[in-house]
Amino acid sequence: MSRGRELVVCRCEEVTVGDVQDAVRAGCRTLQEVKMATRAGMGPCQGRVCRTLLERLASLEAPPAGAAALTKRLPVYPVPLGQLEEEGQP
Amino acid sequence: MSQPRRLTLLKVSPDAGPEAARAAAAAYQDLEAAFGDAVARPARGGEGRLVVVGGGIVGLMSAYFASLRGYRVALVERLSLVGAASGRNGGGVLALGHTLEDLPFNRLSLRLWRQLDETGVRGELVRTGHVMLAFSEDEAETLRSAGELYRAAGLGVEWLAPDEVRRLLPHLAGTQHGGLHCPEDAQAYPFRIAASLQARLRDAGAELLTHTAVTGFRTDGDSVTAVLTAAGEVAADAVLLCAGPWTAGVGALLGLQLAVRPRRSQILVTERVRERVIDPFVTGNAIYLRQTHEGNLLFGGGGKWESYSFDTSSTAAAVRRIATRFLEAFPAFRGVQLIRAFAGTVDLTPDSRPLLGRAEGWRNVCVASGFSGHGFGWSAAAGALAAACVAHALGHDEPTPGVARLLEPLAPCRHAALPAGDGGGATA
Amino acid sequence: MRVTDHPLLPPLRRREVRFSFEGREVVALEGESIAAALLASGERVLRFHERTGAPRGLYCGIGHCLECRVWVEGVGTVRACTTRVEDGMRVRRAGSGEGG
Amino acid sequence: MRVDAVVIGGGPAGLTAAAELARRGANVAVLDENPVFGGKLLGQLHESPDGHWWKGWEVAEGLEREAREAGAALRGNASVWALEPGWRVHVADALNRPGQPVVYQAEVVLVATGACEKPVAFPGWTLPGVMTVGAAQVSTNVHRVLPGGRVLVAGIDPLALTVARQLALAGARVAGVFLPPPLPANGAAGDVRSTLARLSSLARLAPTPWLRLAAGALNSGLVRELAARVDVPGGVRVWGVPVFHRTALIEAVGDGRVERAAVAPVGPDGEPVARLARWVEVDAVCLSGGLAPLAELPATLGCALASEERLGGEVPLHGPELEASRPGVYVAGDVTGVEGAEVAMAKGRLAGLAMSRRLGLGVTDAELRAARDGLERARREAKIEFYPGAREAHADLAARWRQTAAAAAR
Repeated sequence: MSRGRELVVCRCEEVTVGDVQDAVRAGCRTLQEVKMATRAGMGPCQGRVCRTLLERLASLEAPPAGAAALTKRLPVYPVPLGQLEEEGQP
Repeated sequence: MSQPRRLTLLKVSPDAGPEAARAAAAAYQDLEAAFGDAVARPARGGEGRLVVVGGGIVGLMSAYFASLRGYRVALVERLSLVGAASGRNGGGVLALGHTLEDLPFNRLSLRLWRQLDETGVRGELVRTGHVMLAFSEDEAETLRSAGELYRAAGLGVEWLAPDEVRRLLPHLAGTQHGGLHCPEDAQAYPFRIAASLQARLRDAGAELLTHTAVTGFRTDGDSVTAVLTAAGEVAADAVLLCAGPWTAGVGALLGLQLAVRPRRSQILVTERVRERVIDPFVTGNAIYLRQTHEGNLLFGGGGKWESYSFDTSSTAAAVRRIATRFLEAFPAFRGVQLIRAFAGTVDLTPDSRPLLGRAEGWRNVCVASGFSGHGFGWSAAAGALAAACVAHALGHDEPTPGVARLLEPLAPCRHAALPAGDGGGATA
Repeated sequence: MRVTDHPLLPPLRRREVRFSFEGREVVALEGESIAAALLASGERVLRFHERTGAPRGLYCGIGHCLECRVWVEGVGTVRACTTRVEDGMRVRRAGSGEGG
Repeated sequence: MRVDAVVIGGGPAGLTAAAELARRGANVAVLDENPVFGGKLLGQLHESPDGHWWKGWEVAEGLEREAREAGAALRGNASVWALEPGWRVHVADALNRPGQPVVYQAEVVLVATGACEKPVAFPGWTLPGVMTVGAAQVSTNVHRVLPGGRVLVAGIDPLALTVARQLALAGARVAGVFLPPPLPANGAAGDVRSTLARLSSLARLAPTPWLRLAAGALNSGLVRELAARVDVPGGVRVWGVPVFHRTALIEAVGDGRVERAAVAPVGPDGEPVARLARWVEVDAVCLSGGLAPLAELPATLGCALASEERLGGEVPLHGPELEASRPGVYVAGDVTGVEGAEVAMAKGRLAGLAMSRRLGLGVTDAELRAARDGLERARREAKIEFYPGAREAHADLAARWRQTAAAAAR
């Protein structure tokens, strides 16, 4: 029963506890840096599911220097590209 | 009525002639002779400590090439490594599209990117080639003549008729009029190359000081002796200013006038598409586009309509505009979902050419900035050249006459004041 | 397994709807989500992770996690947990459709 | 498309606010990403102490009818992906159909986007068949398909117990309600003591006098200490469902779907005793990690947010009339703190009135005060207190709002 590094914390990108620990060990000190190094939070849910797990894990591994939370940006939900098409724009 | 000109990433000027093309070919020979093997067989002899101000891709590359030359390196970054534009760009490592003056540097960069990859500094670099698409007969004609200039300048490009382009890009709309293809262009993943460079730098004993703001410099006559930061002083035998659009602010601390201006450049990313539906890097119709190694479709495109500021928020208007340009070229993907929009800050200069070389009035201060939205592709060459400029400044190395001539128009302080004009250019 | 008789829920009287999943015909009841209709037909795997190929299915059930995304022909990627089945809908696992 | 007000989220708060606004003559558009309206009401089914059954879908039908009859325009499959100043609401059709309005321009906007479930990670949690208790509730009560024939529920809180009962009522065999996996990533959810503390908030809902007494008694630290040590073989029966407050879910395994789950007794310190682990044959595992407000839209607008665990997570700071820190943007429902449907409706009423007043539709002070009192009353009488201390949390946030408002005024 693996309870350690193989545990998936970001379902969208299949990022594990081990990946997050390695990223922190390699020098990441904010969640944004953990995200850039591991892709955690880059998937379609944009952190909605993994955010709380990552915040808990990051604070366990090393106190983050900067912002703890992942930035929230538009689109707040995935959008079919067809719904963004401007009609007749030159 | 010809469609409005949307070849925003074709920078070669229409009135460039065969002599400019031949000069570009000769320039590449000079650069290749001096820096062709800067990774595999770097010039040694560097001693002392270089402090790099700016943790973007140019900063990391410069630090790495300087450490290959033997310098001890400390890198100071205000926030996160590749946290700004270096992590928010198209990931293109391209020669096709540049002006004839910048082409030789970008051909060198392609070569050095490959050498980095071959020596284990991985960045998911794949040589997928690059197609610049025409969407009108007028644009096809423009691209065909640009192709002749590029070939005369030594770049391997070929014109592809519409059906040949369709073989490369099966999902392309029928409205395309063919494209210019450059097989040797490549693409890479910013966060991977950054991680590899960081690991190599740490192995070489470099200090990577993130979340550390530069507050000033300690100077002695025309030399900087230390970089002052919120976390204390960092002694320096030489300093390299390469903080992208923030370089102007840092340079001002030394009384330097570095004509670099910020402009936002927005990017869209879709969900992963399982199959490899778009293989080459694609430009045209006012956007750049690629399918990343993880399968997401990534595309964007800035322009004069963007905000000339450090603001990196996304706007719904730009999201719609960029998505529309993309769907005009690839209507087959209207059912794919956009999952993320973000933005980088492009560092524009009045003549859209970088600031690369020793800072006027300072013995041991160099600058590498102003890549006007192409910093990611430029970065390997910029790193090698910046490290060389440091060596020249400290007298550890002499530039060849050819290289000196090529660097002369890139003198960092060449622009007296910062005119309101714009350098144009979208990030790629 | 459908909840047909229940002490409190209204009786289950809904019209049948036929749609296809990966080319296989599935009989569902009007108003069911694609995920529920497939679950009732014994199918839990809605997609395979695009990089690792790991099977994925319904997780949050209210349209937030995007684990249940499937490809509907003529529409594109949709959330199987909130999208209701319609007659003749042709559904495929995400990543196996036209550009999807 | 220009309207007076846009309501983002057609749940209890959104529908109530829309009805209030429409009744006053405002031109209101309600946008919900689901094809039907009511939000979490649709799947809700629980019995209150007086034996009355709360059937959420009936409440939802009433609220929807009320909003439509008052003149509000309701649009389903409408996923709002951006909110920008000028108040421009950007929306996409979830079925990618062309021809529908893509931008709504409004003077006032209500963000009533509710909450979503926090994750509970453990080995095997990405297997098909592992889902949230919310997914199980919607699948069973709304779509009328059981998540599985034999189901294990992990996470012991009011929602988990309510859903376990719903599953049993619908004919599923519930193997039991267990502690969530005690892993660092899951925080204190797996901690025996904090679980028992949360259970005590069930006192008002416990079905039998004994359980009401036991649950109520758990409030006292001593009893909680004792209960943490005592494991009841076969589990404590709550509504006929066995609750194992000293055994935790450890892992789920199966080929392409959940086939069985491992559970193990947990010491008072919260660590599982691996050698005593046993397998339970189940085809579905339903997780309850608690609810967190979905405050992305206010966050992208730069509204002031406050992290408040007693309300489930990050909530937008708001004034007494539910106006966020950006004038014209209002917040109501679980997005301002997870407090259940009745409190959400009371918030919706207050927000609807405040927005109507801002639109100049003649709302008196007395009406606003009555709505504020109504909200206080709903909070006091709320049957399920998802997070103990919600009322104190709101008092603290109100104080912080006054400080920021005062600072801004200076």
